Amino acid sequence: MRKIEGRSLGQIAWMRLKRDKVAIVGFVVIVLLILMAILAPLIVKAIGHPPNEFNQDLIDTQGGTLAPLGRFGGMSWDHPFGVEPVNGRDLMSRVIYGSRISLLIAFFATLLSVTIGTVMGIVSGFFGGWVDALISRLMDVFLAFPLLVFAIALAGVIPDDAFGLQGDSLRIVLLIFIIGFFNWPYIGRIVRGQTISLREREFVDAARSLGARRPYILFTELLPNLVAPILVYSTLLIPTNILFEAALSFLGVGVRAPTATWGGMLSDAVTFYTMPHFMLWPGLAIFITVLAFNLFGDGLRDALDPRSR
Amino acid sequence: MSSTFTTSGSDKKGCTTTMSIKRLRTVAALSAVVALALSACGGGGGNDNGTAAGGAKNEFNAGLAAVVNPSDKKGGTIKMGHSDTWDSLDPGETYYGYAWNFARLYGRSLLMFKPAPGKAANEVVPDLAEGLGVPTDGGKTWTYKIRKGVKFDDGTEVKAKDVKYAVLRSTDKETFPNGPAYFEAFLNLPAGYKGPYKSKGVNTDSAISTPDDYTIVFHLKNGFGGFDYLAQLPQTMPVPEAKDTGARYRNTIVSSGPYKFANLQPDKSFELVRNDKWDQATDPNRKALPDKYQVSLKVNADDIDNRVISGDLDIDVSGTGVQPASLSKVLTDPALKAQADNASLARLWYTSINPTVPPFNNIECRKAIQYGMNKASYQTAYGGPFSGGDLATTLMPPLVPGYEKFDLYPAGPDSKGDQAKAKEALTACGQPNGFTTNMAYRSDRPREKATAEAFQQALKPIGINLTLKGYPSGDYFSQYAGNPPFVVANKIGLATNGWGADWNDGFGFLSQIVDSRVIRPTGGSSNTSVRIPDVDKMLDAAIAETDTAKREKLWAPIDKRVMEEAVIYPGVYAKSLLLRPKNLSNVFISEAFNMYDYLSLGVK
Amino acid sequence: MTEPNSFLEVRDLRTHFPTDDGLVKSVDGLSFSLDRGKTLGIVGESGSGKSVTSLSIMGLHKGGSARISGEVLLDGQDLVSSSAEEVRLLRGKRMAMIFQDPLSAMHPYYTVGHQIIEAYRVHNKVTKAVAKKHAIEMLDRVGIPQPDKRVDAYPHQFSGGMRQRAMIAMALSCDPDLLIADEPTTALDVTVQAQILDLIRDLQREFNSAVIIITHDLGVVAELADDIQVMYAGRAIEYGTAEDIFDRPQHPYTWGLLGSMPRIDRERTERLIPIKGTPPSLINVPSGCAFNPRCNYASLNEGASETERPELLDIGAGHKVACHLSPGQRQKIWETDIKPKL
Amino acid sequence: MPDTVITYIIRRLVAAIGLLVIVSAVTFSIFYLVPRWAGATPETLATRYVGRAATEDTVKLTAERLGLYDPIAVQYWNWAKGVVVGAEYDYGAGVERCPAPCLGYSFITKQPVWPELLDRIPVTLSLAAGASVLWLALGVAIGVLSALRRGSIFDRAAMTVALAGVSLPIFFTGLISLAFFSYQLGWTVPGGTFVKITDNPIKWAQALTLPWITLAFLFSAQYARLTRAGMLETMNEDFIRTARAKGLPERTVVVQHGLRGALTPIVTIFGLDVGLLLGGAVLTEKTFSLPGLGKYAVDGIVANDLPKILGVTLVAAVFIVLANLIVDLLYAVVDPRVRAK
Repeated sequence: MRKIEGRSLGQIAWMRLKRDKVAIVGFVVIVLLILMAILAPLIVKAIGHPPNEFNQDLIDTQGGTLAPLGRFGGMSWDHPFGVEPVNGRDLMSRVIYGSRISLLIAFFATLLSVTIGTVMGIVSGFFGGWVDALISRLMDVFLAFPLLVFAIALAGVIPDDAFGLQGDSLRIVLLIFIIGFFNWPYIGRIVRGQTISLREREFVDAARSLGARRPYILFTELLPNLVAPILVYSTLLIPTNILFEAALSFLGVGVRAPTATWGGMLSDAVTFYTMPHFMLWPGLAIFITVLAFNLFGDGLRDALDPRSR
Repeated sequence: MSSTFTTSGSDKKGCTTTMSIKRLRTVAALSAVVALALSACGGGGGNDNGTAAGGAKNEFNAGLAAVVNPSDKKGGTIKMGHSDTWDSLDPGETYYGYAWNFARLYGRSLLMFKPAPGKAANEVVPDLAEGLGVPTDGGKTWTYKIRKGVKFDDGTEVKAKDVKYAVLRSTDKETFPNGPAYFEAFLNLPAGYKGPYKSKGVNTDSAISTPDDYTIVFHLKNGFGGFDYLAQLPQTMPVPEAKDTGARYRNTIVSSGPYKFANLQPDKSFELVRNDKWDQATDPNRKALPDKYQVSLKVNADDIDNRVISGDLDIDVSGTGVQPASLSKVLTDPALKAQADNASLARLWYTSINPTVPPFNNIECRKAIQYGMNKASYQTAYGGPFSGGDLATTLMPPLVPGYEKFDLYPAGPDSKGDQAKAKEALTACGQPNGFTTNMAYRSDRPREKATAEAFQQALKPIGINLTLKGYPSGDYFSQYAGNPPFVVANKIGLATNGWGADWNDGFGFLSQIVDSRVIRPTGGSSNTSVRIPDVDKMLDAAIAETDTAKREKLWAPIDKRVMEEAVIYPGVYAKSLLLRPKNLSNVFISEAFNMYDYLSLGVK
Repeated sequence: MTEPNSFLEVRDLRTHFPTDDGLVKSVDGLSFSLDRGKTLGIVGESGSGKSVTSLSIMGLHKGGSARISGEVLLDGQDLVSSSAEEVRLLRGKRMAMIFQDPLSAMHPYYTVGHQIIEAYRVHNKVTKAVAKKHAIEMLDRVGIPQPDKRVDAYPHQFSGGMRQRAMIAMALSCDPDLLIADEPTTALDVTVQAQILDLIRDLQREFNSAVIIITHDLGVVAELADDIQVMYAGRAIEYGTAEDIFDRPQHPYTWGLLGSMPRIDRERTERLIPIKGTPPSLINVPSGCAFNPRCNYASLNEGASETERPELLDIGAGHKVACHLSPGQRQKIWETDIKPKL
Repeated sequence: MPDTVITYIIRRLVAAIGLLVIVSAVTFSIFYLVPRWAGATPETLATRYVGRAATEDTVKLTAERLGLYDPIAVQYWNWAKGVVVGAEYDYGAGVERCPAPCLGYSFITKQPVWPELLDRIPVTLSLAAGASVLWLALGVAIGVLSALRRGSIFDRAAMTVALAGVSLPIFFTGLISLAFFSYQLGWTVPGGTFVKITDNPIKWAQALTLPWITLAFLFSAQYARLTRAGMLETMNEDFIRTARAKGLPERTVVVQHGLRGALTPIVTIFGLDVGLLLGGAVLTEKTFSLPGLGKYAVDGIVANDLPKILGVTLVAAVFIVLANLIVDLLYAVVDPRVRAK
């Protein structure tokens, strides 16, 4: 009975989602962005300007302004987005490469938060009692932390070589950990609430009275019912994490130079506010990516939970 | 010198702070004979203060050699902005050029640099003292007579003991960690002396004696001819012991100059208002034209530029030049450009090539860097020809007496490096296909970041792959790029660096970056790459040379010898593009500070 | 248009909701009438359109999207063609409603008293104090002990039965002529259920109002209703007096309902007979008889059930049924197949 | 009844203090442990604060004065003791009493941290207060209108803008508006020129206008979405149907019954957001160079100035915990069901 209903709910959701054109647009943009990130080396090869390549012949070094030569930040067929001031790096390939860092960190940080949050939420909600009390207090502690301040502090004190890693890989792992680790209580609360309400339902009682062991109940009965909220929350957490990563990079504790990141590019652009093209492209890239995830996430939520429409 | 605050590449005045105590002892031993030579450069050459009617025309670089808008009109308020916090207002601890420049408004050191445009500013003239120091005992004792009638802002007269106390307290480096460390190195202080706070009641007459209220005598361990340079440091500005509050004195300074503090809010703003106890008759150097100085701290740097352009603010007090965004504005607008001065600094931005890190133990591999690097992109990374500086091929900047132009590693007609020669060098080094190494830079300095990126790009075509390592500037020398074991362990082949002397002098400029004896195994030295026994000997010989003209000729060979070893890659001789205050009079650039002279300004 | 001869006349009421998935015909051609002092029970499974019917009468159909046609004549005034404001002024005053779950139906942030006062004052220009006195009276009338104290309590401080009593007090505060009770006892304990039903019956007598009881539980209407209308897929499929429905049910669906009804007089061991299958989607109502796919006897009428929709026809003395089976077939099946099992 | 309220508040305050202890201890540990994992010794840590001319003696003295040789528990205890009972600070020429709450002295500028924080709180407070009034009014109004006119052009336009709003990083909108409105058009003053409202209300508002608008834009977008969703959910509740069934005018239904229900969760989120913001609107303050708590924190982090970082973290946590408490109390006022528990 339950299973039939579950499947049809999924089908209904899928039908609704298919009809939601805006969400589909969001989804397509996400797919394109992911493809862009994966294929970045190929795309950039086709463009012909690696992200870290200097093109100082396109910079006004003679006049001393260090601004890109030509109009609109040196936009041309060769450099469709223009070039950076000072070193003349191609903005388009930097923006494309920036998507890799952004998406990679956002995805894995989300995965980390969702994993921790789900496990903690289920454990807390299902066992109740002191376990619940302990985990709930832990969540309170996490939520009481001034998150961003803390993240900057932590990202700032870790040296450049640590835990057997260095360079970009260290920074990426570090950022995934910081972003992911601090975000779990949010999903933890949702899962906990869902678990508690599901636990109260008959079907779990029924399974329990039939002598099913606890882990079995946990995974066969609870998890399928948690899939929808977790899916929705994850989709909506990704854009939050993209913004988080961008913020950390903007504040100078993200992935190190010369690796291109959107937040880092914006941070570089601050000192060149008279050349708006420089801040426009990375800003737009963040905007479009986050918007796409939000659109898709909203659509997914509406499809899975029609009440919220 | 490193600073945790600065982001725009502004540097501490000195950078000689690194002078290790041990090194300074050696120097002192040698410098007795130099005494006359150094003071010689303080004599003569003084044209008048440039207040002749008319003054310089309002055009680009007008303030470099002449006074713009000369006037004796009194009154008005000068508004200054600073994008950061003041390093320290305490004369015992301050160590930035702009702060030394500014400190003269509220404090009177024994001597001072002459407030005059152009070269004349390098002359040391008496201030609180009646005359220059009188050396005896082979430069081991220096006697200064203090002017009578100079008063603190509370009305008490400045006595010799106040100067003595000021100098002694500045030697407590635990309380005043960031100040210059010359006095404790040169003065014959009792063993284990830790300053007047910790060593209370200790008799310090062996170091400074005050035979009467208006005489102060410095007793050095060894003779030092250049002591007058030390006597112009803000550390000799008198501090009344009764009103000293140690580390907190920076908030409660008792003025001895024409202005005193008002409305001081640490890290935010302060004002200088007239000190009515100051007497013009005791002061030949100051005109004290404006009624008031207003200084706002922690103002957005771009905002400062815009407000200086609009006239809402008079001066960016840090004197480090305009922000990148304003650069294009100023240089492309003829009216604005006419309102700017492009000052040269006695400072070199360079990159250390560490021979302790293979394969840089082979000189050919170091040469590959010298040839392979694109010098033009170094300049661009530092801000271009106006805001960054001129292409450098030597260690000593042209402003330093004794500078000689040479270029051992020509970078090609367009200064983009000589790839053919670089490859030749690589082959000679036994690394024809290149190699991989690391490059350190201060991550909170955009210009150093750009420099490191420029190296990475320029060296890639010849097969040298750089991994960039950003370190916080606060720990850059003590823990990272200036820490020899760290450099070796982490294979820091290249490290961005910079150097400017406390005053324009070959010794002050070179010794800290080329003398191998200043390298400390525990870190903290700016010299990370130069270990040439020849050079150490040549330095000692130069300091021992008594004849100024001859001595100045000895610096260039040292410079050349270091360049032959290819352990330093010179980038640019620093310059800064300064916005000339619109509404002020008596505006000129002091070559002693390489920025506008804050003592002479008036309001139009 | 014929003159209304009853207090409430519903004629060919249709309430349709356009949705992304298609047109939902929640109520599709419903007609009935009700006099003062009488009680009509509307019975059906969830989704049969019975709740929408009551909401349509009250003018509470959700949002602006519902399409309503037909006539709802309350004391001669057509509510369907009246303006929203006109209907609003009737709501609470001339017609009132009791909902299924009194906990969610009462605002959690306001006291019970406040909610009754609000209902009273919107239609009666009286001071708060007067309204409060009235509220206490009403609470007293529905059997809430210490009404002068309980009037200041919040809904969550009441027990389920008390809440429903308070709800009734609220509905009756303006002395309405028509009271619609939508599943008034479903959320309550069995013992409380009986009390509430007794209360509704008593109050109906006292106020002489017309009452519509909407429920899926035939047991409830058995207690209260004079007439019963059985609904399926938005239409009435059988209509008659309580005796008609309980003693002479004509429609296979009604039989099914009766078979699935737990009865106090029946042995506990006897199994209930559930109706097989699920109610149809109101978007794709089967073209013939809507009950056809679930009907055990559809094969008896040579496929008419699949193609033709049966009309609701009077089979005597106001007992109406919509079924393709002949009266003889129905009689036979009832007597032999169904009745013995009940 | 008041007794139970008081015990409740006391219990919550005790829990809050416990929370603050944990937060500060964890912050302390991170700054104590992480550098040591990376190989730092008390001396190398002290070198950061001694300038480059320091002798080894000076380094040792500094390390000693900063207590870097003590085990972490002792260091933390000393710091915490200072917060509770105050401390004494040797500034060279004598000893100064640092009254409770003594959050220590900056390792670098040697200014006591607490007065500096007090100086910065008004900045952040002004920023948060102005922006929150704006966003609450705007966000809720737009959200309610959107919900009531669901599907209308207004609803669609508002929700599109709102979605765009939540998808834009504040430092991007901030930079763009700064570049355009301040530098290009000169309409507003760029940051860094904060003036106290008591000194000059006009200049105060002028300096904060752009940050307010930028911050409020982001939050209004969020609140419009939240309010709309909450309103839609509430308007679907049974009690709304009841209110209508009573014949209440639609206005009353929407405002007294609908909004009242929909706003409760908004109030909760609002309280927490303001609490979080008071702890330091890091990005906004950084973007607009406002000398508030957030910028103070970033400055402290950049300069490795532990007392500053600890101070801000503690103050921020206090704000968050207080906001939580106020929200909970407010909740009890608004929702009688909570009161019962």
